[in-house]
Amino acid sequence: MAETSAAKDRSMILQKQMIANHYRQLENAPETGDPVVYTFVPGNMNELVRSFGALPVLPEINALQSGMRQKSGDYIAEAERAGHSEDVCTYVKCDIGMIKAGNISPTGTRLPKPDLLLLSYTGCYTFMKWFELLREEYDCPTVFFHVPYQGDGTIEAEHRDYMMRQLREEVIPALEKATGRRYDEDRLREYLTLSAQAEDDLVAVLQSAKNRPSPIDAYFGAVYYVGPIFSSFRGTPEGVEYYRALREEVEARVAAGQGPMTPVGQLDDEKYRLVVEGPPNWTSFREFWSMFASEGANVVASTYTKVGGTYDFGFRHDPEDPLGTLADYCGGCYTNINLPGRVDMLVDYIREYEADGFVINSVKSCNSFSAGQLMMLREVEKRAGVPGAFIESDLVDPRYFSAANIKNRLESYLQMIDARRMGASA
Amino acid sequence: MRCVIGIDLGSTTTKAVILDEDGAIIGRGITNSRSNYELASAVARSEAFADARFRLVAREVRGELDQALLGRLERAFRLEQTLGQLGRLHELIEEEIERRQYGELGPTVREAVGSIVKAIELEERAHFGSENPPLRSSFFRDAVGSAYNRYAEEISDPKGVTFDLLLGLYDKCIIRVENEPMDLGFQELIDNALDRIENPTLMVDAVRAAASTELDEACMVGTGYGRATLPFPKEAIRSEILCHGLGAHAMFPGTRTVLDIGGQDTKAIQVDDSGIVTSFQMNDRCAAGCGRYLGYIADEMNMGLHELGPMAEKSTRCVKINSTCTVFAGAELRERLSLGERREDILAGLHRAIILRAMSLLARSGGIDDEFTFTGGVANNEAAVHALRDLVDENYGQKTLNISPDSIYTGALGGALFAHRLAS
Amino acid sequence: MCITAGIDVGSGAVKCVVMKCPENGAPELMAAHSSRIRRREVANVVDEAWTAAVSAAGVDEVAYVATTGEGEDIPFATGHFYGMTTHARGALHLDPSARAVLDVGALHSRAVAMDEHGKVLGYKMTSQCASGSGQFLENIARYLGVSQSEVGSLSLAATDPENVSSICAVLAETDVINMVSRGINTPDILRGIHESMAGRFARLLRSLDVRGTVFVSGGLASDVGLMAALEDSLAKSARGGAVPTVATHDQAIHAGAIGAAIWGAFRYRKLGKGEAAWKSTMEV
Amino acid sequence: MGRESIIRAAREIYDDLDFQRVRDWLSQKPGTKAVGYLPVYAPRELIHACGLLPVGIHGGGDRVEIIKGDAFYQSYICHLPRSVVELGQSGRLDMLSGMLFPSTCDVIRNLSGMWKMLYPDQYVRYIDVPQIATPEIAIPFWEGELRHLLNDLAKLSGHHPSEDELRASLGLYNEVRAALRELYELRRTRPWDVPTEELYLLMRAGESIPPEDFLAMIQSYFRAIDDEPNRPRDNSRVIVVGSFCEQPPLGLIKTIERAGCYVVDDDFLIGNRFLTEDVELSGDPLSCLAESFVRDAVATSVIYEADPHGKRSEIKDKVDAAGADGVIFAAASFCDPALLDRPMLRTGAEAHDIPCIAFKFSENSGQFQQFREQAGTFSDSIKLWGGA
Ligand SMILES: Nc1ncnc2c1ncn2[C@@H]1O[C@H](COP(=O)(O)OP(=O)(O)O)[C@@H](O)[C@H]1O
Ligand SMILES: Nc1ncnc2c1ncn2[C@@H]1O[C@H](COP(=O)(O)OP(=O)(O)O)[C@@H](O)[C@H]1O
Ligand code: SF4
Ligand code: SF4
Ligand code: SF4
Repeated sequence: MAETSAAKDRSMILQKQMIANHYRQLENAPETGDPVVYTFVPGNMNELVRSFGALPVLPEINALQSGMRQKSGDYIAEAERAGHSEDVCTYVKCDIGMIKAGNISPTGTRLPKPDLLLLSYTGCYTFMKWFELLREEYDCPTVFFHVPYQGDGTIEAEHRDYMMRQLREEVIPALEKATGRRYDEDRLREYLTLSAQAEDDLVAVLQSAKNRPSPIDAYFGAVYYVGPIFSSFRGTPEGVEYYRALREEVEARVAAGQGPMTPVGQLDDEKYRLVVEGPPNWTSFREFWSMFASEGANVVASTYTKVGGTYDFGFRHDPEDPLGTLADYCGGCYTNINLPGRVDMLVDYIREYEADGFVINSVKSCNSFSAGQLMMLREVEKRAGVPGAFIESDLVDPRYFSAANIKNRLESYLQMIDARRMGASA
Repeated sequence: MRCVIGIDLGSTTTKAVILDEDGAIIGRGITNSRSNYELASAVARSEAFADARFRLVAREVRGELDQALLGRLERAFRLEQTLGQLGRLHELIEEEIERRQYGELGPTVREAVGSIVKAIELEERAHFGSENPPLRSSFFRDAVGSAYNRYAEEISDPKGVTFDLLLGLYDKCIIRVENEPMDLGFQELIDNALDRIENPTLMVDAVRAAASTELDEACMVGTGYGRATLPFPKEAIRSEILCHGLGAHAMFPGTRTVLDIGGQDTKAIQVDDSGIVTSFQMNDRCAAGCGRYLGYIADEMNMGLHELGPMAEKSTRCVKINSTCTVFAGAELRERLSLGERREDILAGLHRAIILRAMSLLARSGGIDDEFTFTGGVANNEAAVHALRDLVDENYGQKTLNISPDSIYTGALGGALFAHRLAS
Repeated sequence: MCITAGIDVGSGAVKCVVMKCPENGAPELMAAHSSRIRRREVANVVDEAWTAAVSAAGVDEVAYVATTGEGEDIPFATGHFYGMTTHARGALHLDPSARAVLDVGALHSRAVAMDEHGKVLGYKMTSQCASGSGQFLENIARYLGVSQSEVGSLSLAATDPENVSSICAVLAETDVINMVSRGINTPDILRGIHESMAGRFARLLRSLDVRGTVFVSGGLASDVGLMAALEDSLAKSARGGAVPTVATHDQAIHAGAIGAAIWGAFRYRKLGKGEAAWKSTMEV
Repeated sequence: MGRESIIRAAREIYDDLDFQRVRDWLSQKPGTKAVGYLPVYAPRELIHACGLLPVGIHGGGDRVEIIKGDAFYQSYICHLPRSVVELGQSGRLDMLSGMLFPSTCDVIRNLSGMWKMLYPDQYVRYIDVPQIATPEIAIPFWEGELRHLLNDLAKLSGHHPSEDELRASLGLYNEVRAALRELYELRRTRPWDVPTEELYLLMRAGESIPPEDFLAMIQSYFRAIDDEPNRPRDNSRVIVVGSFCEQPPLGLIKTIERAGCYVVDDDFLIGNRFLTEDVELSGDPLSCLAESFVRDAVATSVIYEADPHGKRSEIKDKVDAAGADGVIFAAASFCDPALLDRPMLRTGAEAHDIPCIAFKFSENSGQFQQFREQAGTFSDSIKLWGGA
């Protein structure tokens, strides 16, 4: 991480600049007249939005950033005061609270109001309520894009058609109306082409974890790596540049036999290789990571890094079929995959990345992830033959991060892996 | 003699187990962890060493007659300890009365406390004097506390020395009694105890030999809730999950599933054929349905913990209880009583509710495999065991259910086994 | 002139008051009595409190006996009002500037916002969990070996309060144990607990958007330490906005019973037909 | 039949966690099968038309002890799925040949995948209802989904219904919904004669008996209440909103009414009256059914509200229609759809000075004191302050 590495990596500097630029552009949007479209990470059609010259805002990213900057507690309290229940997704409450507190972005700039809420209903029910709630706040147009769930494990042909029809007849007209610009398929293709390039590099970065030691932490470290592509930079030249730089750095680490940088230093002695399922906790992110790193545990694959698109099984955005590829992308986001599919994925990861075990971080907020994780735990244990650990926390609600409990569970779990190893060698 | 120690700093009780060079248990000690972990582990240790010395005496003593005598000696020893603590309690209360300046009421208060202490002393003498003393909590606080309550209620006078006043004095001082290490050593106590039993000469040699044996502590491993506060090196601290798994395996080598219900947490653990944990689940954050819950219930009913089980076993119709929030326990109980339910039936329901919660954790950890071992303080409670047996039968079919009278020491035993490994 | 009685059956104590409620003018408390239940048959405790209050008031006829709390089943009651209705009214009687009540009883705590007539405008309760209630504090006090009446003044003497983090009352007990073993002194522990409770209460109150005086009723109102912590918490959470005043009254533990008696008089007049008519509409 | 015996019969069905009535039906008609569905909306017409028995699975209430269900769910997930899993794991649902999981929320959606893993031999289908309002896109999609489902069900039963058979089923369910509308109307006008507990028990019975029998049951209830009227009480009138999926325990429903509130409208088991108008019977049955859903679905939290004003007026409309004094939001703990909707609905209600209270329950809540306190205070204040 920044503090521990002597010179900052280029990718890190690039990312910082990209984000700062983006928030500045957003702040200036009321003056420059750039249209602003709010949408979600899973199923974000950044290329399409960008092709209309619009700037995307992803409320989840704002929420998680607020969490990392220790602001979410207050925002959540604000939303609860406004009548929100303690029980529901804290991303929503954090976002609502942030709006109520003046809509200041995590970097301190002011966020513009949306010209359009593009509700990409992908793998999470809560999205629907979230934008209904935002519509109440902003009183702005909303367009609903229904992505059918992979109930039977595939995107059926009719469903693909249904999505494309919605794109053509609902989403694009809504974007045209909100931005005052015509749909330009060639521009969209250009963005899609750039997307695919960055996606190649991202996959290479994530798969570098197959090395021993892995040069990256594919969960804690990788949430930074997926940031740009999951949010506003997929399909942009900056995005391409970022992933090129990142890939080079990671390849250099592999060549040097280096492990990942962690909050407790470079982890070259990889005592445990783990796969992680579920989103991280943001409010105590570094503390959480340190608990793993200080025990020598490194994450070699995670599902969370697939919520904004699953690329490691071959999917790439395809400029030849612009709307079809957007439909395929949305349908393939991790949370839109059914539970048997998620189990398969975890088992594959454990095998391919030669993991010693897997950890499920179950977050209170997110039913889309959490409902069913206990069953996944047992199925994966059974099929992959490695033990799993179950940790409970939350995304951005500081009230639900109990360091002592998590540490206790993690320690017990890692000691259990040790004991098994000793037992196996004896 | 070289030995190793395992200490389990539980949330309510602290346990110590001592093993000899061969890994055989030679001593156990237990105390309330309530006020001070460091002290608690010191007390548990010294209890365990006292116990170990008794075992050594026992090794020396052979034959039926001597065994009976040995029992008498042990009870005399316990009586010595208890009277010592009782005397200290009395002393502290007297000081407290002084400090509080009751004015005119002072002498009456003093007299009331004096008579309570007297009565307790008689009770204790009778208890330890009997060949077969009834089962009860081994903690001074519990044993004396309930007697104190009883006598205080009896002699209190709403217009003079009130119950609240008497209870307040007790509450204030009992903590200090628990917090003060007993300065009497094994030697002194045992000498006094020897004086109490007839024909001590028979024992003296064995006792002398045991008392003079060097018990040389080679290694100590700590575990349990409070383990982080122990001044141990990291290698000497083990997660309580692993210790419970290993301890249960040592007691019952066929064990595959372990359920531990302690004071504030419940753990469900699966182990393989060498005692290695393969998966586990524990509840945290909410102490509903754990040992403390029964503690609250016992307080509410003004009964000893050990009396709850037997009473619940008399139930004919188990009442359905929904909430096992420890703090609400009393309220739930009162509500049921006011609805006209019988105590026995409510208690049976409460026990079932606790076990139901545990069943969830068990299911979560992977179910119940043969053999199944139940450990922790609550395993001492027959109604809980009964409910568990029923629910296991109903839901998982017939399974061997292991319960050891020493089940509360499982974690400490596991710790001691780890210590034994480290030492060798 | 009409004389009414209010009986508040709580989980820790039964409170009974007798009040004089003139047609015009302020109601007046004639007698109040509270009896701790402490493992006794509730019906007996009710009888005890009732007899004590009525004999202290020296009246031989009561126009309306209003129950509240768990008192729905008291056979000689005329009518029943629910706890928040009565605490609001009772608080208003004890302090006319009150616009919110914080009722902290043995097991529950709740915040009720009201208008100047005692009409309930909103409320928040702590649910399910017993943390932050009288029982909890009582347990802790026992642990620390101090009597309930000392808790408040000890807490005020704190110099360096300890932070209590556990939400669960039982686990908080463990926190306390750890503190004792770390050598933290009793005042600092108590103050820490008071602060954690006060923090919860302040959140309850803030979520109701309370303006004006907050009246603390229920058994814990007499805990000066808690009151002080509550004032601090409210001030801290006001963030520059107006800080609600915290108030209480010697009779605060009787607020529910007082409110019930006053509403009883109100209903008695409103219905104008006396007991029988009222009863038939109230019975369920 | 008298009121009491009708209700007793209904209660027996409600109480029976082994679904004996379904088992009896199956054994009386050898070769037939039963198909379960979860809340909220499933097209039961199609199940019926294939000669299968539709069975509503609404959790286990407070009567089932959760032994294995908790192994599947964390404490912060609502109670319904764990009791459904418990029912499944304890063999109480083994008479079902298939299960439908409507797109209600992420919990039920994920449960569909779990069910596939748990019961590989059962027919399991996730039903993705259309969430968009544009009929030209939504209707064909939904019709396609219905056709897919119908084909699957026909395969399961071995009988592919003719168009007329389909139409007959649509007609029958039109009748059922009409009877339910009448029942609700009766309670609205004479709430003392239709205690909500009774109304609820009847509807629950309707979830596990054939629609024909259910119709007969409601009709006999209508006759009985005319014969045995109750005495009105001085209660306030409320509507209950938010219990469309996990069902409140009966004790809660009783508590609300005992604390002085007549429930004059609710969304319990809303799936059984999801379509607010009769389904058109001329034309292609599947497209009629599809169209009806897209045009006439009831306003509820699980369907996207395309009209920006919809959420703001929803409560006002319901309160006006029911002639209610106030609203009780009663949502299951951790129910995202209900709880995320609540602030919007509440703001809308308060804009019209409609008094509201809100609480959370779980299907196995056993202590009602909190609810009684809140409902009681609510009715106190409506009574003491006259009207609102
Ligand atoms: N006879 C008994 N009946 C019921 N519960 C008992 C009995 N003896 C001990 N306990 C319970 O056991 C608990 C202590 O168990 P233990 O396993 O030592 O817990 P911990 O390790 O958390 O301190 C106490 O809370 C007490 O309630
Ligand atoms: N003098 C006091 N100081 C502090 N707490 C008190 C005092 N008297 C009573 N209490 C506490 O008040 C609680 C009872 O309050 P009360 O409002 O009567 O509750 P409930 O209505 O639930 O019975 C008890 O838990 C008791 O601990
Ligand atoms: S429920 Fe989960 S996927 Fe949905 S918005 Fe919340 S965190 Fe995101
Ligand atoms: S107070 Fe009760 S319900 Fe709350 S966390 Fe503690 S034991 Fe659980
Ligand atoms: S109760 Fe709510 S959260 Fe639970 S399954 Fe039903 S709709 Fe989903």
